[in-house]
Amino acid sequence: MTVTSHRPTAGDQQSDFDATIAADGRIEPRDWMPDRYRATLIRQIAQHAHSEIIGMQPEGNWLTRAPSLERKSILLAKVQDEAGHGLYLYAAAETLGMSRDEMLDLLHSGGQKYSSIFNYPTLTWADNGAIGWLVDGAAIVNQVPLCRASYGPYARAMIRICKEESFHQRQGFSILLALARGTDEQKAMAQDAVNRWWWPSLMMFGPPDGESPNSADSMAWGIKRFSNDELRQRFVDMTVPQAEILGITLPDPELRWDEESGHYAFGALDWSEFKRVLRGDGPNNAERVRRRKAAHDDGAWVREAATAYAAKQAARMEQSA
Amino acid sequence: MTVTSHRPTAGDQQSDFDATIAADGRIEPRDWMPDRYRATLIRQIAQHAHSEIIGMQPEGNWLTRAPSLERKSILLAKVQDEAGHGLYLYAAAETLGMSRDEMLDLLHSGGQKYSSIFNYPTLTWADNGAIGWLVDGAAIVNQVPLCRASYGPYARAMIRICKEESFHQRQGFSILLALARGTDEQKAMAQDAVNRWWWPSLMMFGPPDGESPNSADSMAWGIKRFSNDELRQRFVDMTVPQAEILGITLPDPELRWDEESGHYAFGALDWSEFKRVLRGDGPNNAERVRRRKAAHDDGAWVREAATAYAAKQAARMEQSA
Amino acid sequence: YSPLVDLTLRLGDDALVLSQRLMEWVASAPVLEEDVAIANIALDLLGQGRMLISYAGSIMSPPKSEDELAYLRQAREFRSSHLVEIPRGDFAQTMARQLVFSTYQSLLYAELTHSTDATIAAIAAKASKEVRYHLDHATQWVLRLGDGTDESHERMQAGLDVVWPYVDELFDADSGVEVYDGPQTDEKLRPLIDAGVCPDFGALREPCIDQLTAVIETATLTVPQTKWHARGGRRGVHTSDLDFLLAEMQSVHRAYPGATW
Amino acid sequence: YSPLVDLTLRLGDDALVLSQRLMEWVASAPVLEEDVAIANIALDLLGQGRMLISYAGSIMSPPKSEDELAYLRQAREFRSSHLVEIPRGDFAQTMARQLVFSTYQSLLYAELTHSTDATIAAIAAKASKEVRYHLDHATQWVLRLGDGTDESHERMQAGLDVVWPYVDELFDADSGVEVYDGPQTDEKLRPLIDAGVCPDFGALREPCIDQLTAVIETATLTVPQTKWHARGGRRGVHTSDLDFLLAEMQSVHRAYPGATW
Repeated sequence: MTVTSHRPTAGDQQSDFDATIAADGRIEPRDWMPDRYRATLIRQIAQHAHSEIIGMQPEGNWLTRAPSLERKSILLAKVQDEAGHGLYLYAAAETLGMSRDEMLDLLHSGGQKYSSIFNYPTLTWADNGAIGWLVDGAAIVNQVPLCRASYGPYARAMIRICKEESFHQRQGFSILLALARGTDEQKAMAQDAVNRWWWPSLMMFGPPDGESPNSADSMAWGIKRFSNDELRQRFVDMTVPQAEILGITLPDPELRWDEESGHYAFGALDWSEFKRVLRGDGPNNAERVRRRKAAHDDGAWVREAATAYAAKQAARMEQSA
Repeated sequence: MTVTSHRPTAGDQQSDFDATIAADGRIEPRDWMPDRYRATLIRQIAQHAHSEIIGMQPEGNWLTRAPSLERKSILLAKVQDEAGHGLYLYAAAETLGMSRDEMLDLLHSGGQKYSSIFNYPTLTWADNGAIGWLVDGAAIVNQVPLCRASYGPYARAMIRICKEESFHQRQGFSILLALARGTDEQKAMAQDAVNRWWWPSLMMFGPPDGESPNSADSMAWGIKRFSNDELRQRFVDMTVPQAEILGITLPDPELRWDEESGHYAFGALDWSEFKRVLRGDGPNNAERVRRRKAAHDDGAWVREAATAYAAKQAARMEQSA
Repeated sequence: YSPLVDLTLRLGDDALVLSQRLMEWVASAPVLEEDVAIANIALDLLGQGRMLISYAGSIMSPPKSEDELAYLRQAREFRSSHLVEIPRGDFAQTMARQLVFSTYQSLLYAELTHSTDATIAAIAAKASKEVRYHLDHATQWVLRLGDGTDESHERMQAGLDVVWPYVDELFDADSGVEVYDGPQTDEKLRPLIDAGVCPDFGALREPCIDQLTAVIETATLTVPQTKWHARGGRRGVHTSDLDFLLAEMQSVHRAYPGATW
Repeated sequence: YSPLVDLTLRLGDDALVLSQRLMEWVASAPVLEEDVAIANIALDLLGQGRMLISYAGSIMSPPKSEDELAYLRQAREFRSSHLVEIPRGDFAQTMARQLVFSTYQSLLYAELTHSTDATIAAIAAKASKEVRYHLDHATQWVLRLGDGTDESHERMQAGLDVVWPYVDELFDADSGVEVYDGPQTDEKLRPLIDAGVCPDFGALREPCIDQLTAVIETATLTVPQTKWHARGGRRGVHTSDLDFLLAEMQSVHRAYPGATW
């Protein structure tokens, strides 16, 4: 145990923090940290938590209609995991001083965001496959480096989450594989889903490096480890061979292996649509938040009852003590 | 126009009423009538009106699922007729001095009844056929004599209703005929529905003559023209040959042609179940009334708005006049 | 789908799906007169839907029956707008949707009466009379509810707020959207517009909004502002509500493959 | 169905249908912890349902797969009780149903652990552990809501009032009903009871009501009175809710006949 011999000054605190970051060490909840580091982390972890719970909706929507009991069971386990991930992440964000209720209020009011990918609709059963394969696939590429994020609670939450995400990605691939080996209608359903989800998945990595203003800080603080474009390329390189196994065509005529760079080259992304959806003019933005808020509001009386009961029980304990 | 030269006494009124009934004439709303005649009519017409609107539920339940667009269209027209019949009948009952709102309140509180037949569930599409064929068939046999009922507004409402009921019965027969000529599964579905609806239909005519205490008055007053057992027999005689055309077996091993009486003989009815259902312990009693009451309660704000708007409009008219 | 099939399915699917939504009110309306009225509107729309879908089926190759098209298509193959798909909501929301849809239909069918396609012209002529009654019915209710009690005013405004983002799709289906799987849906009808089969839907927007605005303001209500609008129905990208609606509608038919009814 | 198939379908269909109802809560629960808990209970019940329905299918001739039985039976062929079929209602009603069902299941599976049918005994042993958690979870919520706020007390009582008429069916399915199409359903299991495959369900009624009464009274609530009770599920006479639930559940499977997933 280190006993500090003098009261630390702001300058000391900053240099301790910088030293920890430089040594690739972990910042823990009771450690001093710069306000902007804290604010950036709260924003990022809350957005991640919100994405998990909003992300339950597009697939949750198909639970009652899953076409086999085994698929139903696997999808239910997956959606349950998402709720669990939400719990880990809210807990991690709470260590930075914002309560889950505050974060939910910000989600409902639009003050905090969730991943824009969940504003697209799930039109057919095959969409559950495409989400698992592409969206969870992209999430893993984004998240694996976060297991080494400089903030301890976040890194530890991500380690637990990443373990489960790879099962999610495999179940998505498995849904598509069954369809790709199925009837002509099933094959068409799988291709249609991939056509719709491919480009939005690529956009999950965020704007091109030149247009990503917050990235530099996050890199410097050891929250982010790779640039948006690097991660996007990694995802494409990982996914193209899997598409070949599935026998599904990715909807990009410019996609090709580039011998020189050792990577797949792909077409330009249409950011105008991404920005429109981000702005709130997406097919499901309003519906997703409405439904989330309705669940929260409809459940207010339940939470109040639980609080009242706990208080009564505590009073009874005290009386009998 | 007859001008009476003296103020009529109660005795005169009773004898005028008796004379009208004896001559098979019509009692009209402004005519004097005995209190018990009025009360009997209100009870009967209200029960009939309630039956029409509760009767929308078992078939209405299948509108969204009708298996062809033509059947859907015909069933919707039928259910719409039932609402229309309810309107005629409430209007007829209102001429006796009870408002529709009062009657609906009595329906919701259990103070007035509806036909117990609508407490059975509609389990398959074929039930819509069985209801049309058997339940509407029984209703017609009951209702045709009511077109000559002594109370004018009731008789006139029944004339309009009877015209439409025969279309209802034919559409039910037509549903069953298509099933009876269909696949084995469809045939089984039709037979199953008839098995479940046959006995309850026979019970629609009410208890056996010996146990029907109110019948004598209704007969004397020219409201009822035939006894329960006479009407039941007429229904059986009419229905058995139709069942033969359908190739459907009526679920009564004792059913046979009786040469001597010139009628079909049939097995004894199990009144214990009928009475249980009548008492409120039927499969759908609670649900039918709950749903009716929910529609009424949920619609209260709409009715209030319509009243408020009408009052505002009237006030505006007055101001501008 | 060929442009003509696409057009008739857009019209027919709108009518069929809305009719299905209206049927959900039967035996649940606030007054018995409305059970009759709503069933009546649903019947008219179902009739229109059947004529239009039958016509679409007759010009497909191989031809398809109305029931094949209604019961055996997947949601992705429907061409309905999101407006008719969303749940019915309360009575105010149902009337808000009906006001929008009947205003749109009345303007559209007035144009289609002059279609160079004789079948479409005949269907539109018949339907125009029905739509006049639907529009009148919805207008009366929007006035009553908007200018009724405080509660009804609030509910009527809320109903309009819910349906308003679905208005634009009726007129410029996919404008502003990059579509990966073919031309924008408003472009698809271009040859039919040029041939006088149907009007340019976009041109109906202004008169429609004007008519709606007049009713809404007379009803002491406010025309909603909205920052997003629905799109995609005309190319088979639907609300998830449609899939649930079809699951119910098609359930009996699909459970007995090959049966006739 | 043979008596053994009938028995396993009663158990399996109850689990499958209730699991389906619970899934409707996912992403709609009052707190995130309940999204996890309810999904967990639904998963357990789905697992139980799959084992039981697979077993039923394996002893049918010809044998049927779990998916054939889940997706290709009509409602009339299901053997579920009305309790599991009715809509979920609010959170209090869901917990009221869960308390009743888990109490019933815990007593039943405790008996079935000693079944002379080894498969049923093994399934019951595994399920018993899961049910203990379900029962504890529902009990905790009934206590919290019953003894929480005025509103939660009222809702919890209302929830119990709704589910109570469905309790008796679990124990003496058709007692007092003349059944036209075969023996009364409680008679159907007689040979299995005599052979020690399953207990006499009627005998479980009293301990179940006793346990429920204890929880309800501790929660400061009242055991409801009821003048009717549900019957018929065990012979295929169901609520109309089941048919809608199956229409949704079977929709994708039925839309692609012959496909594997």
